[in-house]
Amino acid sequence: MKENKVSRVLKDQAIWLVFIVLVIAFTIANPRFITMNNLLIMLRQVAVWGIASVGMMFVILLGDIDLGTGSVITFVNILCAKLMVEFGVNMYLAVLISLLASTLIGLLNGFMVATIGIPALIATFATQTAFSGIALIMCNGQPINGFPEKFSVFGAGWVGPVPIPVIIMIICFIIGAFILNKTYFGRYFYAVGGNIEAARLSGIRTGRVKYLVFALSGFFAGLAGIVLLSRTNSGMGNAGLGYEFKVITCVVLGGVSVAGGSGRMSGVVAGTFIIGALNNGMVLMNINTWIQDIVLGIVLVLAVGFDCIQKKRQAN
Amino acid sequence: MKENKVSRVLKDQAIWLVFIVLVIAFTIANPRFITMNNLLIMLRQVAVWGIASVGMMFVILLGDIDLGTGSVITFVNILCAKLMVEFGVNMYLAVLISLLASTLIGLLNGFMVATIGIPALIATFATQTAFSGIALIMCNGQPINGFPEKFSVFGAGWVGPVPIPVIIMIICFIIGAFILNKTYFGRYFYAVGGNIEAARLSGIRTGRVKYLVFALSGFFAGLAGIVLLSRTNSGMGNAGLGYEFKVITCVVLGGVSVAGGSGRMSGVVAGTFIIGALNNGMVLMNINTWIQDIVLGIVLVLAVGFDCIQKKRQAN
Amino acid sequence: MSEEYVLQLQHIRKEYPGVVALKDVTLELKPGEILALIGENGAGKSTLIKCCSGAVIPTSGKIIVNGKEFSSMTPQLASENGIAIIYQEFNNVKELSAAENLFLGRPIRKGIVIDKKAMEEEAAKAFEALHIKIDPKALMKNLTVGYQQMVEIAKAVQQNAKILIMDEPSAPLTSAEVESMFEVVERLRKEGVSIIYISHRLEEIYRLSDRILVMRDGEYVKTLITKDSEVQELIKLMVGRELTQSYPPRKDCVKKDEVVLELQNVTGNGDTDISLKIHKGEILGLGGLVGAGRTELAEMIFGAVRKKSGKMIFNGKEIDPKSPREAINLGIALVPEDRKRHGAMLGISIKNNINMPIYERNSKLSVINNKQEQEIAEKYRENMAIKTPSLNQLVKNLSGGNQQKVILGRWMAADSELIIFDEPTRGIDVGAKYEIYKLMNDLVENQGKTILMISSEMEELMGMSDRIVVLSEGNMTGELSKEEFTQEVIMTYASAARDK
Amino acid sequence: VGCGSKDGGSDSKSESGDSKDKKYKVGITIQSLSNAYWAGVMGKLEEQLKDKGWDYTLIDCEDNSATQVSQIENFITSGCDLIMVHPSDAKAVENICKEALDADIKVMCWDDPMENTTANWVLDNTELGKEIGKTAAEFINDKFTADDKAQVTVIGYPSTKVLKERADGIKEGLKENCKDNYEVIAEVDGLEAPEAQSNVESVLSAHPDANVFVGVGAGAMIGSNEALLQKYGKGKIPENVGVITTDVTEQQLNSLKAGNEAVRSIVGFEGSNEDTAKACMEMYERILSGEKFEGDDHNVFRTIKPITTDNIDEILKGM
Ligand SMILES: Nc1ncnc2c1ncn2[C@@H]1O[C@H](COP(=O)(O)OP(=O)(O)OP(=O)(O)O)[C@@H](O)[C@H]1O
Ligand SMILES: Nc1ncnc2c1ncn2[C@@H]1O[C@H](COP(=O)(O)OP(=O)(O)OP(=O)(O)O)[C@@H](O)[C@H]1O
Ligand SMILES: [Mg+2]
Ligand SMILES: [Mg+2]
Repeated sequence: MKENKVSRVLKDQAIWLVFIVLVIAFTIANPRFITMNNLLIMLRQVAVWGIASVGMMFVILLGDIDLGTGSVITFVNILCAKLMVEFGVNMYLAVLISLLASTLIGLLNGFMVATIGIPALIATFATQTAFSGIALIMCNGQPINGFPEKFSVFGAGWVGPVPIPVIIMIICFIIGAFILNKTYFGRYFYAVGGNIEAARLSGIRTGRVKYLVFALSGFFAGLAGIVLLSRTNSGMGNAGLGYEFKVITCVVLGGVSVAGGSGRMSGVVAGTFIIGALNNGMVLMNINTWIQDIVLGIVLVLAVGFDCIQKKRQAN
Repeated sequence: MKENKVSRVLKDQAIWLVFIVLVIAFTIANPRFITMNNLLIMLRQVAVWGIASVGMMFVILLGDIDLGTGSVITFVNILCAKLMVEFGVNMYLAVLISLLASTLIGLLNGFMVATIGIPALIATFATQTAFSGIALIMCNGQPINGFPEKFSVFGAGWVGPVPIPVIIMIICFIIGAFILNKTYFGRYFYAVGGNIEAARLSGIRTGRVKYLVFALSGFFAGLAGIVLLSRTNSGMGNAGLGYEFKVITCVVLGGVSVAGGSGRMSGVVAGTFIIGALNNGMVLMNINTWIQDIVLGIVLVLAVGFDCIQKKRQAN
Repeated sequence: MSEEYVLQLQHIRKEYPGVVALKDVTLELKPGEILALIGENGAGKSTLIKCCSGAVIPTSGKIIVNGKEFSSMTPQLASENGIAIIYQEFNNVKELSAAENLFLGRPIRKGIVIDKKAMEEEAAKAFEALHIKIDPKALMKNLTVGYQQMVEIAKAVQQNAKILIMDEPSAPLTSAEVESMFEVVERLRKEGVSIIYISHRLEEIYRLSDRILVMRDGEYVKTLITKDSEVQELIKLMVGRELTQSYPPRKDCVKKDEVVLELQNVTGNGDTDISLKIHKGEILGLGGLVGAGRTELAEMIFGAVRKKSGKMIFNGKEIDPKSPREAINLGIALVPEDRKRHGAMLGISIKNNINMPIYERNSKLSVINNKQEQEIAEKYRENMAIKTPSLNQLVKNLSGGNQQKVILGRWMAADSELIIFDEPTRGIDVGAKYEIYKLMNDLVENQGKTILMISSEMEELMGMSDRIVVLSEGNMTGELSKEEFTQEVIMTYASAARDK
Repeated sequence: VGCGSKDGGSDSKSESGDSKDKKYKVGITIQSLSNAYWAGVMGKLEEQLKDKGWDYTLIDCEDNSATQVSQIENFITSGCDLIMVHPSDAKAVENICKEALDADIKVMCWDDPMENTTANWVLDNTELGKEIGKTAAEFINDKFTADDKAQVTVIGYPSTKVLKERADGIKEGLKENCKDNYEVIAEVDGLEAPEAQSNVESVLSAHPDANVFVGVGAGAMIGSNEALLQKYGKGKIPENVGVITTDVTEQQLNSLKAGNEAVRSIVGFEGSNEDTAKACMEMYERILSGEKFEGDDHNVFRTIKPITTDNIDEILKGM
């Protein structure tokens, strides 16, 4: 047991170690990297992914996946923008309606997965395809802008020296950790992800757990969409294109097993920060876009591969 | 048993029924749809996906997934084009080298999945990211053209009234069905996909099976890439972008379970044809692209959902 | 209706595609009694009791709990109505701790926040009551099969259910653990809990039960009062014919001068310094308590896990199989303990399951010989008396016992020289057990095979083995020749390491 | 297209101590570098930058505004003298460009008339579309009459703002410059060549006499040209069948030059890629020299001119 704890902390640290190594490397390459200002900017850049990654983590814990995240972000982007600009809805109400809508899309995924029994990969891919079409129809492919001045607070505001999107992200991480470790339904996520049949026969309403998790994933994606909208100050019909994979990358880098049933919030935080550092640092280092792709692929393989090899060694 | 066979045939027919319904609907909307000419064009349009879907099906049978397909298509596109145009390599040799390269990428995936133990979703996503970068670097973002005249035979040639890519696709389907039903390693795919541990303890070298399957997936993707290159007569640095999901859709529509271990080639053929009919028919009906997305999402949910509900009913 | 019964299952019918698992079965459970449920493999015992929790939805029939009538149940309804079930298959979450598994689905909580500490304390108490030392914080995946089962039992007991259903709870347990389980069962009976107890071990049935319900082929056969019934009668009702001996006789065919497998100081996979010899034509029994490391030894011999050091000599040549394939090619087979996870490939057909290890051997240019495939499967279906309408039936649609027979058939077909049986009769009924024993005898007597048999059933171990080697916590603690076999000696060796 | 010449900057061949030869650091973010046109022009621009010995970073945002905002943030941090943005959505980068200006960094926008920039190098996409429409109209007016109407297919990509404007411009341009001698029979997607090719094939199947294909970019042209070549065969394309689009890429120009393919004319910009890169470089120098682009001068308009068989050779030289 003691040994277990030590090895767990070590494993957690491993991914943080990667982060630290990256930070050192980038700092050597360009000392500007380590400035407080740049670090905060870096966090602001990943805030959208970080927020969405909380919901995605829950889904992956169940052993499922949510490919709809990107479309939800786009959809919310357009919906909220349209509500404010075309229908003159009050900004807070618009945000509320948008979050509600994104949660409903999550519930739709939950319905398809839990009630109909469609594999999450397929169900959420269908959601992705359909809702990206819907968002484009809604905005007619045109950007929407001209929001109330105050709306930019979510994505571009500051509290003292800290950007508000970063604060939102950190709150989301804390809520995520609280749900997973302290609440009974958080424990159910692990149970359902680990052995759904056992969970069901123990009286856990596994269907409800799935609904809840997909709804939460929708909600966090929606929140991410709002922050994105406020940050760019303009709604676009392809704003969230491809975001699901960025978010999945954050979660998986953080050591959450795609097989479901295991993973910790702190890992996801590290995963998100690593992606942030890479994106930010490589631009500071003047690395070509295409090489950035290659580096990203390699880092992903190394991080996850290292984890896998460790687990294999442990198992023997 | 008899009943089993009947219900199996019925299930197979269900997806073919969807195809027939679609054909009838599109024919009513535009009688030109049913002309032999248009049907052949439709088949030619899906040839690239159909060819790649054979390899993808094997991977999905294992319970894995190959997100690298699109990148392999792109990479082969550029590699083969470059070999012919810049290095003046003989056309057949260039094709051979390209197929070899794509098989090697597949083996790389196999290595990551089987030997290191990285989940296929992650490993192949990394491949996708890295190789799309590599392809762009190789071609410097520029299209490559000026191939030997004869090269267009693979994508644009005819044997009598039948386009050659269609013939290649059909041959791939037949090879796929043969591998699955007649060879021992085809049996292994089902065994490994159904219960890998039991398969290993029955003496199946599960690692080799995975290597083989990913290599085949790479090979078929490579072949698809060659056909695409010949069809467009121009190598592009983003030629295969997003193809993996089109191919996955064909396979899954065809009733192959993403959980692994079950699925039949004839279903995949039907799935491919459905996608072809949709793409072609909706353009013929002059349906807006965005609505096409929505329709695609809905068809996917309906087809897979119907299958799931049937299976559920059977299980109870 | 009548208050005479706490639980009634009336006219339950359950159809699967192609199989009728239950035909009009009625079961009645009186308050405070222990009702034993027996029957051959595939009789439908597990299916019947799964109807009580909604794990199986009956096609027709009624379920009456304390006078309340249901057409089908859900796990929630079952728990609300005081029913707790220990399933035949494990139902735990490997990544969660023992304590959390104990409270799975009904955690101790304040509002939405769980109280981990309280759960761990309660769990510790529950384990203590069963006389087992399990750390409540230990992850389930790090516990042995036996301990996992004890957690299941503790979980069912912890629920304070009025009706407790146990589906072969003793199968993975060693005798000491079975004893502590019995204590608890007796205590619960005194507290007025009604219990349904399923087991293939008739001595347990006689020790515990008040009444016995016999099933055969999905049908209700008869209910007997335990103390008025005879073993022979029970067996006859179960299998529909008479059986006289529990262990078929075998002539001595051990060739003392021919060593098939010799282990010299084999270490690894949790075992240290194991040295033993298996002779041609011998059945060597491997005994020990839960966690003794027997399965681990078998895995090393079979190449599923590599050994760290030591030597293995097979037919005079040193071997070091790196994979099961290599071991199979050498002529070694393993019938694994956990058949759902390691043995049967549930989603594919019986035919494919039986042929799996020999496809490669029997293929020409990779192409399968369909005729031969069919013939081989047919042969072993007959040999093993596998109950199935068709060889194309998926293995998941078979009962546990029949699944085991398919796996045995697979290794018969593979024609291996040394066959390792890990708990070969776990969860198998007497009739089928006898057949499997006969098969094992036939293998060594007439086919020149050699067997290493791992078993937790003391009687089986003594009844079948020519020699017994006992392990304790990964160490070899004793070796007994046939004359020395007594339960006491084996138990002493088995607990040798623990007593130290 | 490649990395910046960080070290190449200091030891390059700049002997003259002229203030004009001062070394600058430029950050460039483009909508998409996997687009052939952009990759081509940027390749030439890189050559120019390397010649000057300037330090530069060239990246694309994969048509995502948020990514672009992040990239501009990173440019500000890394201490650029000039940031050039080719916006995915101009409105989305206004705020961050303002931050750049506040940090004393010059900002140039390529394509859109932005507010928070030092200067804009503008391509009016509606105008460009109209020009394409006009060029197509010339072809149509030449070959078709009200009795024998041209069957026009518009190949667009309405999911991005600029391309939608362009497609709308095309339709407007056709309306303005054609009589009633045409009808739009289909509108299909076609950003990338394979997609355009498939969709054009379907259109040809539905309307075997579809003859004029007007598109928004290189992909549309390459795809529809290939589909027509496969339908009719090289050199056998009827006179009244043609493809007219924009974007200047080598492949398009070669198709046009070949004369026996379906490409009839291309609406181009400054000329060759090299011409465009030079013009862009000139803009950089003007901006960095401190020139004020105020009032109407804030927007510098790019030239648009059709490329036909007449001027093609000259342009091909600079590709
Ligand atoms: N999911 C299923 N699909 C089809 N048939 C099934 C399914 N589950 C069980 N059966 C069939 O129902 C019958 C009863 O099986 P069950 O597991 O209840 O037997 P059992 O009496 O518990 O046997 P054992 O002693 O081996 O555990 C068997 O013939 C089996 O083939
Ligand atoms: N996954 C695991 N992680 C750590 N230790 C394990 C694991 N599995 C088993 N062990 C340890 O290995 C030893 C042997 O376990 P196991 O119960 O399989 O032995 P066995 O003799 O085969 O028992 P059985 O009577 O169940 O067949 C035990 O001490 C157990 O705690
Ligand atoms: Mg049973
Ligand atoms: Mg064991």
